Amino acid sequence: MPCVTDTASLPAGAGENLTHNVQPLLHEIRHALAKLLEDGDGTVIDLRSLPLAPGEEQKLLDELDQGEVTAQIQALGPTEIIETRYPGVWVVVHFNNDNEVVGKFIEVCHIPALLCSQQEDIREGLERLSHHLLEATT
Amino acid sequence: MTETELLLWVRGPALQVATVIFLVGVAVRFIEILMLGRQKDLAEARGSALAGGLRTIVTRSVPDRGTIQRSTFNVVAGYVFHVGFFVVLLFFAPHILLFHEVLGLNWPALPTPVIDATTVVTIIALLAVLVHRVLHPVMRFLSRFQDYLAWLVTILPLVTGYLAFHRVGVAPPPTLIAIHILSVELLMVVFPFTKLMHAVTLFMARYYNGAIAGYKGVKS
Amino acid sequence: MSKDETLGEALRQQGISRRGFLKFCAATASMMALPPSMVPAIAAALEKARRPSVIWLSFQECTGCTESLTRSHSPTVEGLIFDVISLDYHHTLQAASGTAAEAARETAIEENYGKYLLIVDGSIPTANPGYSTIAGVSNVDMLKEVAKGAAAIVAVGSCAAFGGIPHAHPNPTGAVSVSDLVKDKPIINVPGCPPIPVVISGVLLHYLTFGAIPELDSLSRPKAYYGQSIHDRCYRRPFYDKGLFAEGFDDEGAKKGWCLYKLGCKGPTTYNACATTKWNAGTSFPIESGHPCLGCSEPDFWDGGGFYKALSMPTEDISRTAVYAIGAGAAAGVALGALNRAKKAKATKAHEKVTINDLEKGN
Amino acid sequence: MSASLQRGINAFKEQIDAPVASFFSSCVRCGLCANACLFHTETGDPKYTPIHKLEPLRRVWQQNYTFWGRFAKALGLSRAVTDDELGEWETLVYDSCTMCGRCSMVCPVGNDIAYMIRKMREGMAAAGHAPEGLIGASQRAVTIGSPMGVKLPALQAQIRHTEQETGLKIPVDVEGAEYMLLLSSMEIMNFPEFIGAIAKILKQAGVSWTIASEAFEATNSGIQIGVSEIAAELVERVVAAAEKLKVKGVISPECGHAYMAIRWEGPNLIGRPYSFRVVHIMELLDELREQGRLKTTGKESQRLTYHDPCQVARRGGVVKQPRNLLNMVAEDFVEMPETGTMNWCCGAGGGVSANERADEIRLKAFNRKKKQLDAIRPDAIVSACSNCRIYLEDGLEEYGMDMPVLSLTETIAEHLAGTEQTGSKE
Repeated sequence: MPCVTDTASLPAGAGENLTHNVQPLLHEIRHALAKLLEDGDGTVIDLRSLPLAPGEEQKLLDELDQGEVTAQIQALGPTEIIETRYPGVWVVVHFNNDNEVVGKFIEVCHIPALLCSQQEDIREGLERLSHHLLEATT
Repeated sequence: MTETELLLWVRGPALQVATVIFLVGVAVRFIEILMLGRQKDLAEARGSALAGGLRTIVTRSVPDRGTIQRSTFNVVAGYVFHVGFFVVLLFFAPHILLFHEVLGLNWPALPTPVIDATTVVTIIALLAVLVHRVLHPVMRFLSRFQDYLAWLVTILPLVTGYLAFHRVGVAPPPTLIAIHILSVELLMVVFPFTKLMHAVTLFMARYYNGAIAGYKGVKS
Repeated sequence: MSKDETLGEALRQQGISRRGFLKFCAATASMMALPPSMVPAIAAALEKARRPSVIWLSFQECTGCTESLTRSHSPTVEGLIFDVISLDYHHTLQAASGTAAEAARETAIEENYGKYLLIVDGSIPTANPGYSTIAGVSNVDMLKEVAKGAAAIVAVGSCAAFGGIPHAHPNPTGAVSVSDLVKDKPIINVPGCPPIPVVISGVLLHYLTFGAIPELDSLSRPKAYYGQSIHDRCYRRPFYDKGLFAEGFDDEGAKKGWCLYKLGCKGPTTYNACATTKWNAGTSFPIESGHPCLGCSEPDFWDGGGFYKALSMPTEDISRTAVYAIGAGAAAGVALGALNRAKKAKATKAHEKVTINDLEKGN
Repeated sequence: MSASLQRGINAFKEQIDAPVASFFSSCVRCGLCANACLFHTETGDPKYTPIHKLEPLRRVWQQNYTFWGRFAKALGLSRAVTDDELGEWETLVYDSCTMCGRCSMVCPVGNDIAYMIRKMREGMAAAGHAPEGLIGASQRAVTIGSPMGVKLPALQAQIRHTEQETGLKIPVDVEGAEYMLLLSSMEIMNFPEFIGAIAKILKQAGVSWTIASEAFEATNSGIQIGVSEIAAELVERVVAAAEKLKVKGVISPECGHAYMAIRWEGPNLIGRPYSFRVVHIMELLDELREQGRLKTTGKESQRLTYHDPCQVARRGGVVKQPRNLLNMVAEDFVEMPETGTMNWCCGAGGGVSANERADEIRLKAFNRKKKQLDAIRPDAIVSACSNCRIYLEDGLEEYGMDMPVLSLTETIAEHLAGTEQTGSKE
């Protein structure tokens, strides 16, 4: 099981809350949630585009905690999707086949798009099922 | 010359030359003044010249009330830009690093936002001082070329330092730093030949003033 | 794989689901430092993108840039681009060798003239063309020949972008950058020693996605990655602002993770994405590991006066100069002071007594 | 040998010392001294900025005693000081400067500008650019013994008159007296009551004193015009008399520059320390007060203020003594807004009063004193300098202000305990 958090190379607590970005991020999430409720628009925050000190990301994830849903996708390597204790706030972490993190997002939405079955995949699945049934009958 | 070559030149040969001109010039002028000497006072002393001199070195930093009232702008703007200049010079972390390297002394730095704000305030004060010099009848009357030159070489390090810190402008950052260092070197070279020398000689001047008065038992 | 296939078709042929493709696009957006809201647009663009022909030339280099890219190659998402571009010539990676390899290059140029992408790593020697040749062709000649038909050039690594270490003083080979030699083609510099792998692939993906070169800074670097300094995005920046510095590599400040400026960190003048993108799949970057930034993505970083000396520090011993200068100044001062005293003594000697009869001006 | 530019420049070169060099090196042309000078504040003319009055001296310093100045001079980049320039500066140095030293208290870099004006006058006088009035005063001081031409018989007449009025013996040429009293010509001519006041006070205190017939004049035109030789000659007369009469001390009377001359410049002018002490009359009276030998009775009910003579207070160091004394006899003593060492000059010191050419600007500058007085509106002004008193009266009259100007010594004498007779007062 891949680890969701970065390993801090510094002693525990050393850089904690250094950039002071955790609190603003939580506020941004709050605004996104309010917007989701109001007009249904979702928001995605790319965690890797923000300067965070070692430990800060963990602090943020600790704040958000785990909620009711945990999901795993296997497509081009695993993807871990966790609904936080705030419904509508999801943590999405993409890994490659070597279990290296290739993307880390906070999605504020009813359900992350990636969890939904995709039109093309459904079509292809339908084809496969039809084909399978055809094969079975013949 | 590439930007790195320029930076290396200002940090190397140019700095050496500027340091030599600055220190040789200051030392020469300091000794020139001292060696002119002063006649021993034969009158019976009422107070201590030494104590008076030392006292005035300190007390002359605070203007008398009448001067504050009559020359409020001079006093306020003068104070702001002097204090600002020295705060920025002495308490900006990279500057302390330089002093540490050259003098072996180390002291705590001020937060950079404080330095940043101080720089802006100091630049504004210096601009105001220039406007005042041009507009005020007495100051305009007294001013010579070197007064404007001294002003220019004083404000340049502040402006270039501000630009370098915020990395604004068309030049790449190392060039901005190079220009900043160059402006300081200009200040150093101009220093011994202009009124900028007052930064050194005012201690002598205040001492003599206070000593002359102190000998007579007057607090000047 | 046919070159006429679109990227979307190619991926689906490899059995990659739409989900997988979307994940790829999300990672790509992140890699290109684009906002996540751009993912649908990226997906739409990539779906239709055609695999471009890429020719990779390596000159005076250490293969570190290729290593950087391939280190995270095959199993990663960014590695996928090697499946979706047509890397027609790369003498480290390609299977062919000798005449066959060179023939592949010539064929690629011929077939894709005016459309292929040229990637260069390494600097080009100009002092003597014999310093570096490939198949008997000097680097200068090969670069000029291949550049002629390229749609754009990506100079990967500080050597290709700025001359790098071969260009460092005294530069015995007369090494120059790509942009020193090629003036008539769009050049994207992706400096770094080596560059961050996702930055290399991000630039290629950008070109692939939008069919145009990204927005560049004054040194032709993509602003998306080189737009901000290490210093501005450094998590240790608050320590700098508070004036808290490590003075050594093992002192209290170092242990507390304070700013490394005094240890020579070039973060304030170095523009790169290390502080956010980080290295080794986002694990860390030099400053996080306790080492000052060397400034490797800046021109002439090797000649900056020392890795452990801040950029504003004197390069020579100024303290000794100061002592000599004060000594010389004092000596000159005493000499001039003596002259002044002599002048004053002369004036005193020349003094004629002023009596009440001398107060009026005579003629 | 007559005065010439060459002699003037030579004198400048002689006069420049380390303090002068440090002062000129430090000036930043901030202009603060302008607002410390009553000749500038009351005219608004920038040319009266104190430091500007020294410009020729500054140039001589720069061209002769700084390495870059020598260099510039050698290259012909700086002009030599000309006789015309000195002529132009004459009014600045003599008419519009009383050497009050207020600018020296204000200069932020610590320049003692008055100290330099004093030195500059040495060169100005040697170059023949001293004002006629001061030349005449100096000539009379040397030849007659008094800048106002007061001769011994005139003093003797005043002594006789005082003796009749007070019934006290005024000692003259008494060998072995404790103190020898000097008098300014102004006191002899304008305020002879001063002699009687002294006689009464010193009698009560039991102090023996005398006037020297060979050296009674306290003033010294030499230091005003700026000729050390003349100043020294005048000091020598006092020293010779004091030594001949074997007095322990010399009393400098109510006169500002006389005190400066005899107390502070004297030993330096003659090149040797005195064998006696010199006290300003205020110092002596305050000492007697402290010792309990000066007792007064009753107080002045009118609102009094004290005008510090520049050379006594700011340049002489006698500040608290007159206040101690005034508090003995004044019920309602008020200080002017700027007082003590920061007091404003009456406008007539430093030889200005002897220079009729300066009358107009002196009276204009008096407006500064008027403003100071307007702020507190006293009934009378007390001072300890006859010159200040005369020109305060002159200024008050010019500005239509009705305010008596009193002598502090005489005011004390009027309230002396145990004397029935009250001194006459104008």
